[in-house]
Amino acid sequence: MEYSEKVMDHFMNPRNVGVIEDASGVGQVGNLKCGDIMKVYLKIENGRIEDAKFKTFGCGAAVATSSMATELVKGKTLQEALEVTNKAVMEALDGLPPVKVHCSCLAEEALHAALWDYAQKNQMEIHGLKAPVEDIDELHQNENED
Amino acid sequence: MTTKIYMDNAATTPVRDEVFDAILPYFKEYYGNASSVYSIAKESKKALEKAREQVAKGIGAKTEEIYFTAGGSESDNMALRGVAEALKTKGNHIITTKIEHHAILHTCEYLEKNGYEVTYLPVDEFGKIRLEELESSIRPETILISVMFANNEIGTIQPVGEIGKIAEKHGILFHTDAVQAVGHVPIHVEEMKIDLLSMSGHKLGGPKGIGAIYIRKGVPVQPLIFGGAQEKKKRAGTENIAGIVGLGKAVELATAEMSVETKRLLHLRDQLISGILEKVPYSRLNGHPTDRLPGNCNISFSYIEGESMLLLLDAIGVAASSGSACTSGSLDPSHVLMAIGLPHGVAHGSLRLTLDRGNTEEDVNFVLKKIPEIVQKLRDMSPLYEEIVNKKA
Amino acid sequence: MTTKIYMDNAATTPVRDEVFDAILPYFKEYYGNASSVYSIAKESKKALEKAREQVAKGIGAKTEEIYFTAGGSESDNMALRGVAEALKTKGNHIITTKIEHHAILHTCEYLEKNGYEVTYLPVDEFGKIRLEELESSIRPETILISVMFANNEIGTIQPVGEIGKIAEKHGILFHTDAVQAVGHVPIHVEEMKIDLLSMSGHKLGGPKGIGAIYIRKGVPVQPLIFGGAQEKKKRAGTENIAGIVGLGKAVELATAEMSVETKRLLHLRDQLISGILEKVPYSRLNGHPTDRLPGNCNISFSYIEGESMLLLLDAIGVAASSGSACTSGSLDPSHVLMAIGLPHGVAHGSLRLTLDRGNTEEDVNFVLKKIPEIVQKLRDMSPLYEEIVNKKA
Ligand SMILES: Cc1ncc(COP(=O)(O)O)c(C=O)c1O
Ligand SMILES: Cc1ncc(COP(=O)(O)O)c(C=O)c1O
Ligand code: FES
Ligand code: FES
Repeated sequence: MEYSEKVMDHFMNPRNVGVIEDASGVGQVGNLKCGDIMKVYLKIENGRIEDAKFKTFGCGAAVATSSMATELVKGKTLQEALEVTNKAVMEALDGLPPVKVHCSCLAEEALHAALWDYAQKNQMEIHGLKAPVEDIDELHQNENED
Repeated sequence: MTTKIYMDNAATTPVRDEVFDAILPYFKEYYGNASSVYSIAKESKKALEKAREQVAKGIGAKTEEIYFTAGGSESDNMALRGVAEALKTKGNHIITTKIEHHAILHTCEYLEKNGYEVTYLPVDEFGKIRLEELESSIRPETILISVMFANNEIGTIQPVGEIGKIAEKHGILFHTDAVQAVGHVPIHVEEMKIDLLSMSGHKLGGPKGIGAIYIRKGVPVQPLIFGGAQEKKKRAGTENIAGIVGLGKAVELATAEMSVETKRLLHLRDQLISGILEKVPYSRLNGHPTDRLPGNCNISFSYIEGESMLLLLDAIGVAASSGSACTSGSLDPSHVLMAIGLPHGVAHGSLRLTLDRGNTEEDVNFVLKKIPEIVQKLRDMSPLYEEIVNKKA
Repeated sequence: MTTKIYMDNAATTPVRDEVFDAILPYFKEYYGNASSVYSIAKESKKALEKAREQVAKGIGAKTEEIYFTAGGSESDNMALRGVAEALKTKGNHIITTKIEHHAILHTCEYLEKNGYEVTYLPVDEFGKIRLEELESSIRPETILISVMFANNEIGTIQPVGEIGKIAEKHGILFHTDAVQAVGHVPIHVEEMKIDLLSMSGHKLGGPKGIGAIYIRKGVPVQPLIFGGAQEKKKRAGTENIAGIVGLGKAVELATAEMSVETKRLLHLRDQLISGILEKVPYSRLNGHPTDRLPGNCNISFSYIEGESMLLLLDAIGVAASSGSACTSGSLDPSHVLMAIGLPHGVAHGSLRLTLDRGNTEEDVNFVLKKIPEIVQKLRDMSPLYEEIVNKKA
């Protein structure tokens, strides 16, 4: 197992670590199976993500994908933000070792959870966004088979 | 980054200088097949028997009770499957523990699929089995007790002599996986009533890919590898003379130096343990405080994850290991840490630092200086730590 | 006496200089455990995967189809028992030959005791199986055909490609013990339809105690050694990196040099064979005259016994081997020589000289000069020879 240089860069110098006190949306998801947790804060103004921050309890890949995902969504519209999938995050990081693919799902799900929180608070619907689940591992059961 | 401070000696050790020098002639000069009659083969034969003697001496066995294998895993498999098959008409029950190495646990699972029953003894919060529990799980059909000498993760040393007595009293064979113990703590198979014992070269300054199994004279063991007549027909295959010479030398050296080296390591280990516990809040020692391997330090840091710690340590040239699910590739945290009762989250944040002869006081001081910073950096990123801080405020 | 002319390369080879140099850094410098995350472990991981590629390339396999073991015997055991267990619901019949290595034969005997049936194909006077006989012994419950690539005693090479075709046609797995063949004759597992193949490092200038098994993708094999997740969970145990690097290098070199080296060896071998047959009456070549390993010379001398020959050869610094019962420690002469139809007495007087890159034309000439003298000396002592001489007179 070896991480790419990009992954190591985002792990060693993670962007956007922290909290947004008056966040427009907050999402927290956990992978009950491997025990990892990620929390995302979004600041949204005029339908655009002005700022994003995260906190993550997880491996190098979990930290790096959190960092990259928050970087990617900044400045995007809500609809565009949905396109920041785990696949997109992984590609932006030059890939992940096969056993670490599930960590990237954590980032996608946390982002979606924060968007969902925002939509709930503002009684709106974001096209294509579903309610977050408790244990994201159920969603991605079969993605990391060897 | 290059590794400057290696603190993962429980995973593997570098080959010692003296061992390296001892094995070198057996690749190109004394390459003869020990089973042959001509001159160059006699050197191999001699080296083989000398190493057998060195290994036997190191654990209080007779020379003819030592059989060379390719490592600890093979020895463990051979002990369990070999005794199980040899005694299958006598019984089908095996007693072991929940904290064994996978070489034992997965072999037990295989045996369970093939008609054997296995009792996995739980351990207390320090990782020790309870002797009464061991004795009360003995059944008429119990044929083997297999309890590891010392645990590879948390370093806890089992009361092996007491286990041996119980096994002997009930006429049951006793195997111990001593892969982490040989060369590190005193072992005497006679006095401790051990019938079978596994060891591996690369855990005590010997080469990788070589190991041995001690089988008390008269104990029936079905071979795992059939073929030529090597190792008195108990283990086929052209002998790995260089490896065997290396194992013999490593055991000899480690035994001779044990008392001095243990004193040195205990000092370093306890400095490391108490230093970390003092400097880092929400940290706890895993394993027994005193009945533990002299080089083992295993500490859990709440609210953070192990692999991240390892990466940050690697970035400053320190090699260590963790029981985190994220490093195991299996999505489950260490079964040993779970067995001593750690919650998932805490098992995740475990760090194992294992010292050996290569480590100095300077190493310990460097690590002691860096670990609090690393833990803090990760806690600052952790949503779990945030909750704790918020609650307190 | 020291060995000056080593002609027992089928028993084991010295480690080649290039292999020796390649493995040296993996004892003290790059000693990391390949399963770990830190820097020093990455070197081990890299070396491991490079060696896997080298081995795969040498036999026309895919990199991920190579699994490292501790040698030829382990690979043989793993192939047979692993397939037998994995396919036990499919059938219980295995086909092999009477001239396999003991690592195959004794494993088959073990399987026979455990509910499997084994057909041992006879061979012709040259040591070849008959393809019609192979095909007609296939039954609906046949799960595996195991035929060695080249014989270790008489050097006969089997029609492996034809066997592969038959196995494929009947949907049966095909294993070949290629311990004597890898690095010595061209092998291509794809073209030859081989499903499993065993090899061993020390037969081609690599270290002892390291081997590999090729398992075609999708072929089910139950592990022989359970434990850690190494080798994709097919073979547990901390990887013997130095050994693995050595095997990889040895296969790479041998493959690259094969055509040149084979030409050289064929010349020496045929010189040796024809020289002996010419100079010594009542001698015969064992094995196939042309389909044989390039370094193998196996000759029977009537009326004398092999061990005595080996001792006299050793006295002049020549290392060789014999199929005599007296050297085997078992009182039975070689099962291979019996299988090609040699009478007991003739099997007794067999001499195997196996050449490799270390041998020169000078060696051959020296041996050619000495053997007639040695044979004569022993015949002069032999009551059997006396009878013959008397009869003639
Ligand atoms: C044909 C054959 N198979 C298997 C083996 C066993 O190999 P090893 O001794 O390396 O286990 C040998 C050599 O001893 C052999 O010649
Ligand atoms: C307690 C214990 N048993 C068995 C083994 C297996 O030894 P090896 O990897 O040398 O086969 C190890 C180390 O990996 C160990 O720590
Ligand atoms: S978060 Fe656990 S493996 Fe990545
Ligand atoms: S005559 Fe002594 S072993 Fe054969």
